[in-house]
Amino acid sequence: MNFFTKAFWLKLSSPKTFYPFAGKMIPVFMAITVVLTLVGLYYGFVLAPPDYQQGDSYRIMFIHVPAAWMSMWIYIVMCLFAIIGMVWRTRLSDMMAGALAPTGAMFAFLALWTGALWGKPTWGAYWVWDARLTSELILLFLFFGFIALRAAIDDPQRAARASALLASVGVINVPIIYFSVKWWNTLHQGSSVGLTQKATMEDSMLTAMMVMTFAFWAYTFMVAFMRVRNEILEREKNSAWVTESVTQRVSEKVEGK
Amino acid sequence: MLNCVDLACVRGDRPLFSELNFNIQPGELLHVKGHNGSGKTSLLRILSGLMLQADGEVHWNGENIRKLRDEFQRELLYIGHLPGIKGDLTALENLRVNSGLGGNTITENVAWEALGKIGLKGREDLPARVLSQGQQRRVALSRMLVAKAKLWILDEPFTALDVKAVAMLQSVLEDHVKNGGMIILTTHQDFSVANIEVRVLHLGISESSI
Amino acid sequence: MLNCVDLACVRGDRPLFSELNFNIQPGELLHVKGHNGSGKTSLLRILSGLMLQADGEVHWNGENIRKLRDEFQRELLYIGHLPGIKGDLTALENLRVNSGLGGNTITENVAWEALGKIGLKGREDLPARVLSQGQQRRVALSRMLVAKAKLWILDEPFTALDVKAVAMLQSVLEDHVKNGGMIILTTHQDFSVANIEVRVLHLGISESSI
Amino acid sequence: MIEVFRWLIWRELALALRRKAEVLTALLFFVIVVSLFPLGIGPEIDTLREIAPGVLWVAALLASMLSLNRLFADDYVDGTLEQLVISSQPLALLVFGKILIHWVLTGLPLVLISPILGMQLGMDMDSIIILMLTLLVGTPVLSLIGAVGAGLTLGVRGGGVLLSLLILPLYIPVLIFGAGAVESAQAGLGVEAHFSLLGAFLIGSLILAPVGAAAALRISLD
Amino acid sequence: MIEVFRWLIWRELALALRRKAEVLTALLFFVIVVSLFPLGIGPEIDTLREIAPGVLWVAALLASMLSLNRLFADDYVDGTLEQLVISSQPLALLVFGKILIHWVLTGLPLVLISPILGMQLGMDMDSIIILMLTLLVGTPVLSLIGAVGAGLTLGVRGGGVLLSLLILPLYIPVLIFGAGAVESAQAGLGVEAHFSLLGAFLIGSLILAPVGAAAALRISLD
Ligand code: HEM
Ligand SMILES: Nc1ncnc2c1ncn2[C@@H]1O[C@H](COP(=O)(O)OP(=O)(O)OP(=O)(O)O)[C@@H](O)[C@H]1O
Ligand SMILES: Nc1ncnc2c1ncn2[C@@H]1O[C@H](COP(=O)(O)OP(=O)(O)OP(=O)(O)O)[C@@H](O)[C@H]1O
Ligand SMILES: [Mg+2]
Ligand SMILES: [Mg+2]
Repeated sequence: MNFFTKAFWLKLSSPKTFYPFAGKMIPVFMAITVVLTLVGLYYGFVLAPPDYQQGDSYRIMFIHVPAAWMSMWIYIVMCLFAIIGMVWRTRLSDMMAGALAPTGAMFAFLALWTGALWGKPTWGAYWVWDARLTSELILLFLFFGFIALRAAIDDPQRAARASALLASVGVINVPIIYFSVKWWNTLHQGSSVGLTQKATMEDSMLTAMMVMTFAFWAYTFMVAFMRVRNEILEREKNSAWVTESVTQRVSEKVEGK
Repeated sequence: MLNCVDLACVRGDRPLFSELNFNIQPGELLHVKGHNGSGKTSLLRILSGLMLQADGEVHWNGENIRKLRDEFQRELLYIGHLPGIKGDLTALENLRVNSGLGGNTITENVAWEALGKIGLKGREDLPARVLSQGQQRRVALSRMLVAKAKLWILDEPFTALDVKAVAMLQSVLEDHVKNGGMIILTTHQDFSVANIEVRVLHLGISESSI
Repeated sequence: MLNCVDLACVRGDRPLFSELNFNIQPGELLHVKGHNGSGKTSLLRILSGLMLQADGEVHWNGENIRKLRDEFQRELLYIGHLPGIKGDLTALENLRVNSGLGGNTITENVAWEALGKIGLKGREDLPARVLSQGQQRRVALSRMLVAKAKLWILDEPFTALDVKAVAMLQSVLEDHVKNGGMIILTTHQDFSVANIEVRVLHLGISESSI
Repeated sequence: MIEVFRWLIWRELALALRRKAEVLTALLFFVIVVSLFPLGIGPEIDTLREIAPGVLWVAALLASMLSLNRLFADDYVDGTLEQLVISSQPLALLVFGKILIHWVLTGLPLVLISPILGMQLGMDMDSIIILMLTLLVGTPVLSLIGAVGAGLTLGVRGGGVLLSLLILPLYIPVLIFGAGAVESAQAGLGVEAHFSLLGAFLIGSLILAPVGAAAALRISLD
Repeated sequence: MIEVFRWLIWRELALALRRKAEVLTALLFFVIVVSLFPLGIGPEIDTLREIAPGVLWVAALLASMLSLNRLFADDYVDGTLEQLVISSQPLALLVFGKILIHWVLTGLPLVLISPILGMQLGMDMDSIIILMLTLLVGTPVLSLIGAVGAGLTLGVRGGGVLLSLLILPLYIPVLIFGAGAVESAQAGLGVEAHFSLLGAFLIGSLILAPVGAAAALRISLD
């Protein structure tokens, strides 16, 4: 397979080709997820030194920060897929958007939850109405709204267009989350990892966070592909190739017995 | 001139029609026929730009209606299944507002006359809510009497009308076509327009088993 | 036997009819005719006990229906302008619920068969919301195929139906009348029921000027 | 014929399950209203605790009022209400069935979720139990009274606001004794008097409301 | 053609005047919610004053959300929305007209009556002025954002609750900065930062919301 030709991508964007491709990729992503998670946790919980102020409680950061990053990224990626699906009417992009949403909601929830747990020892409260915390909470609600809207509309095309519109309204929230620490005087930490300036933390901490982030990415792709495959079967259940592949699999099973 | 190229429509997971090609010229009347559920309403909504087709294009004077939009819609009069009238406004107000929103402002006198002609004399000032089924339908249809649009798309215009009203409506259709207008309509009732040849488009013949 | 004595109806400040006397016996079909707004729907609603007449009485087997109430309503099947179906339920569920609420519980098989007969084969499991106009009407009318009631009151049953469905419906009407049922209906469309003499009641002749 | 009543119950449940979201409306509304207050008022737990009974009861009352708005509205528009009215069952019985299901699907969930919201607002365990009990007795009263109003305002211009005007005066006693009971409990005082009054409201409305609502429906359809 | 726009405005006003009660719904709801609180919470004026900004803003937000539910619903059911969509005017302009009239008839009255309610809850004159100003800038934002949600949830299963779920997240910032401004004023602090943010929300939603709502309507009618 040549990943760099246009023909490859065009072909891939049809559900019929994507279905087996995703099937092959899922085990790969699963392996990456497991390995990177183990490595990341080892770095984060064994190699990285305790913090001079916070002791060990800071280690929750290795989940919290990647989860928070992922929640924002997934929203953006989801929104892009949805818009592409609406403009070019490619069914697969819309299915990807739908498949990413639950994972995005999960990471947003994880960021909130770990943040709240972390807040108790450091700020003395699980929750404060600070700009970043509030905007992250709104992000979670936006994911919920996206999922609920899609579930409420029967017709897949209409659901796709409506939810794409909703996603593109809600995407305004992402820069607000990201820059909230700069724009407002908040309790929450500013960013210490950026593209322009040098990171202001220990290398091992940074490595652990990066590795965890990649692990989360791999996990996201894995579950998204799984959901898309189900969705393809559901939506194309009347098409010839699905009937074929299902009967094939059934007959394989029967023969296997 | 309205021109459909390879039109296809899918509702839910059910394909209703595909590769539909036809056109309609000034001075023509097209009667879309088909059994219940064959996709007549869907076709009419696609032609008027309310619904998105699954495939194909609709052209008005050679240009895609999705691109033209306002220019096309200025030439269009669509009256669908739904009455499109407000129960709280009087018959007169309904007619004037509907016409005005369609880009065709009419004076009170013109409206008054149209309502009289369509058989609502004495009912012009009642809120549409209290009118009978057929009278409400007449209020909706009275727009045709004052319309300036070239292309009329009418979804079962004769429902709930009594015999007199149907006859009156047929003569309105006739006038429009004679003046170089175009009409696309559906109806399950028999109808005839004097001196005009009615073109027929059959939908869903394949499913004639039901 | 249904018997109307000196019935009068006033809507708003407009008297629609008065001193209306007629009766209908088992095995008879009464076609209420009249122009739009002549009071057909109002009459049918009075007969089925939904609306209060301005004057006069309606008797069922010699007793006022307002006194009988439940006993009369057990014998009554009324299908009005409004479809009376739930868009969220499937066609099958709609039929069973409507029938059940009318006091006539039917099994799934019977319902399935009735829907097939009325031309909804393959649509039994779709939510009624997505059906076409005519298909929704068929779901509403399918109650007639399983009804046990003696007196049917039908307000424009043929609206939105295609030719096949109208024919099928007429044969259902015929069967009911032949089996000693009574039918009161309105419609602006021509219709004929084989081998049965249709009695006609004209409303609002006086106002034939419009 | 108990059959007809069973079909009605089946229908109401089926419709509710098809429109899960609609059922959740009341619940979600309740949760949202209660959660908006900390956002608007600020998070001091002492203030929150003090206003908690009032906030929770007002929210429950609003949630009930809003969901009642639609108790008969859909059936009216699509013509199924006509069919109910001319069914061979006493209309009051059918109306009672509708109210019952409505309460089970929208009132009861409020009762069940109220402890969590109470805890968020810093209430102690004992008051929370009293809160649940008052809601358990009080919300059916709200549904029953509201049904009469919903019947009367069917198809009337500006039905929504009229409904509020008609039923709020009748809701206020329930609110006062309901929230009052919880406040008494928070202050360590007795709550029997409150409960016996709420109970009396419940019995009274159980007897009168279905008949009243049925009569209201007949008038609305005329 | 400005004519079409004028007909729209005329129509909206005529309908509103025919259904005066409907217009009053939002106002009445606002007044009721705010007045229920002293009944539920008890009459201590200090507590009331403290929670006043939050209560008033939450009530305004709920009132706006509930009335938006019906912004396009009637037009959708009777088919006049179809006619608007295929009218020869840009749909976004017509939608803007509808939102405008909607705000004038339901949002503006809230702003005008808020001083009375503020006084009832024991607020001082300065904070009341700030309250009015925040509502004046904030309620149009609520109407604008809400219109997009109302368009998206048209004819969708469980529309009401879905609408809340979709637009409440977007309402929260308005609530926080609106109520926050009043609280700052009560505490004698500056309110400029709050106002500049509310102003930014207003401008942003003025530009984006009508277009978004128009797109939503097209999708809903498909
Ligand atoms: C529920 C509460 C919390 C939420 C919703 C939350 C949200 C977020 C988000 C969205 C980010 C990523 C943004 C970025 O990369 O700039 C982030 C990063 C971070 N958070 Fe939190 N947080 C919460 C609580 C906390 C607490 C209590 C602490 C520690 C005192 C904390 C420390 C951090 C740190 C150090 C980062 C990484 C910043 C960076 O290096 O870029 N967070 N949080
Ligand atoms: N979600 C869906 N799933 C399956 N079928 C659907 C769905 N939505 C619509 N349909 C079908 O699409 C068709 C719609 O047809 P349409 O309303 O265009 O018919 P029509 O020709 O106007 O019929 P009528 O004469 O009854 O007005 C119906 O057969 C309906 O059952
Ligand atoms: N409040 C009112 N004021 C004046 N006239 C009224 C009022 N309410 C109803 N009407 C009139 O009463 C009549 C109602 O007639 P009804 O609905 O029974 O007619 P119909 O014979 O069924 O007509 P259609 O054939 O159109 O269905 C209409 O003419 C209507 O204008
Ligand atoms: Mg049709
Ligand atoms: Mg009639």
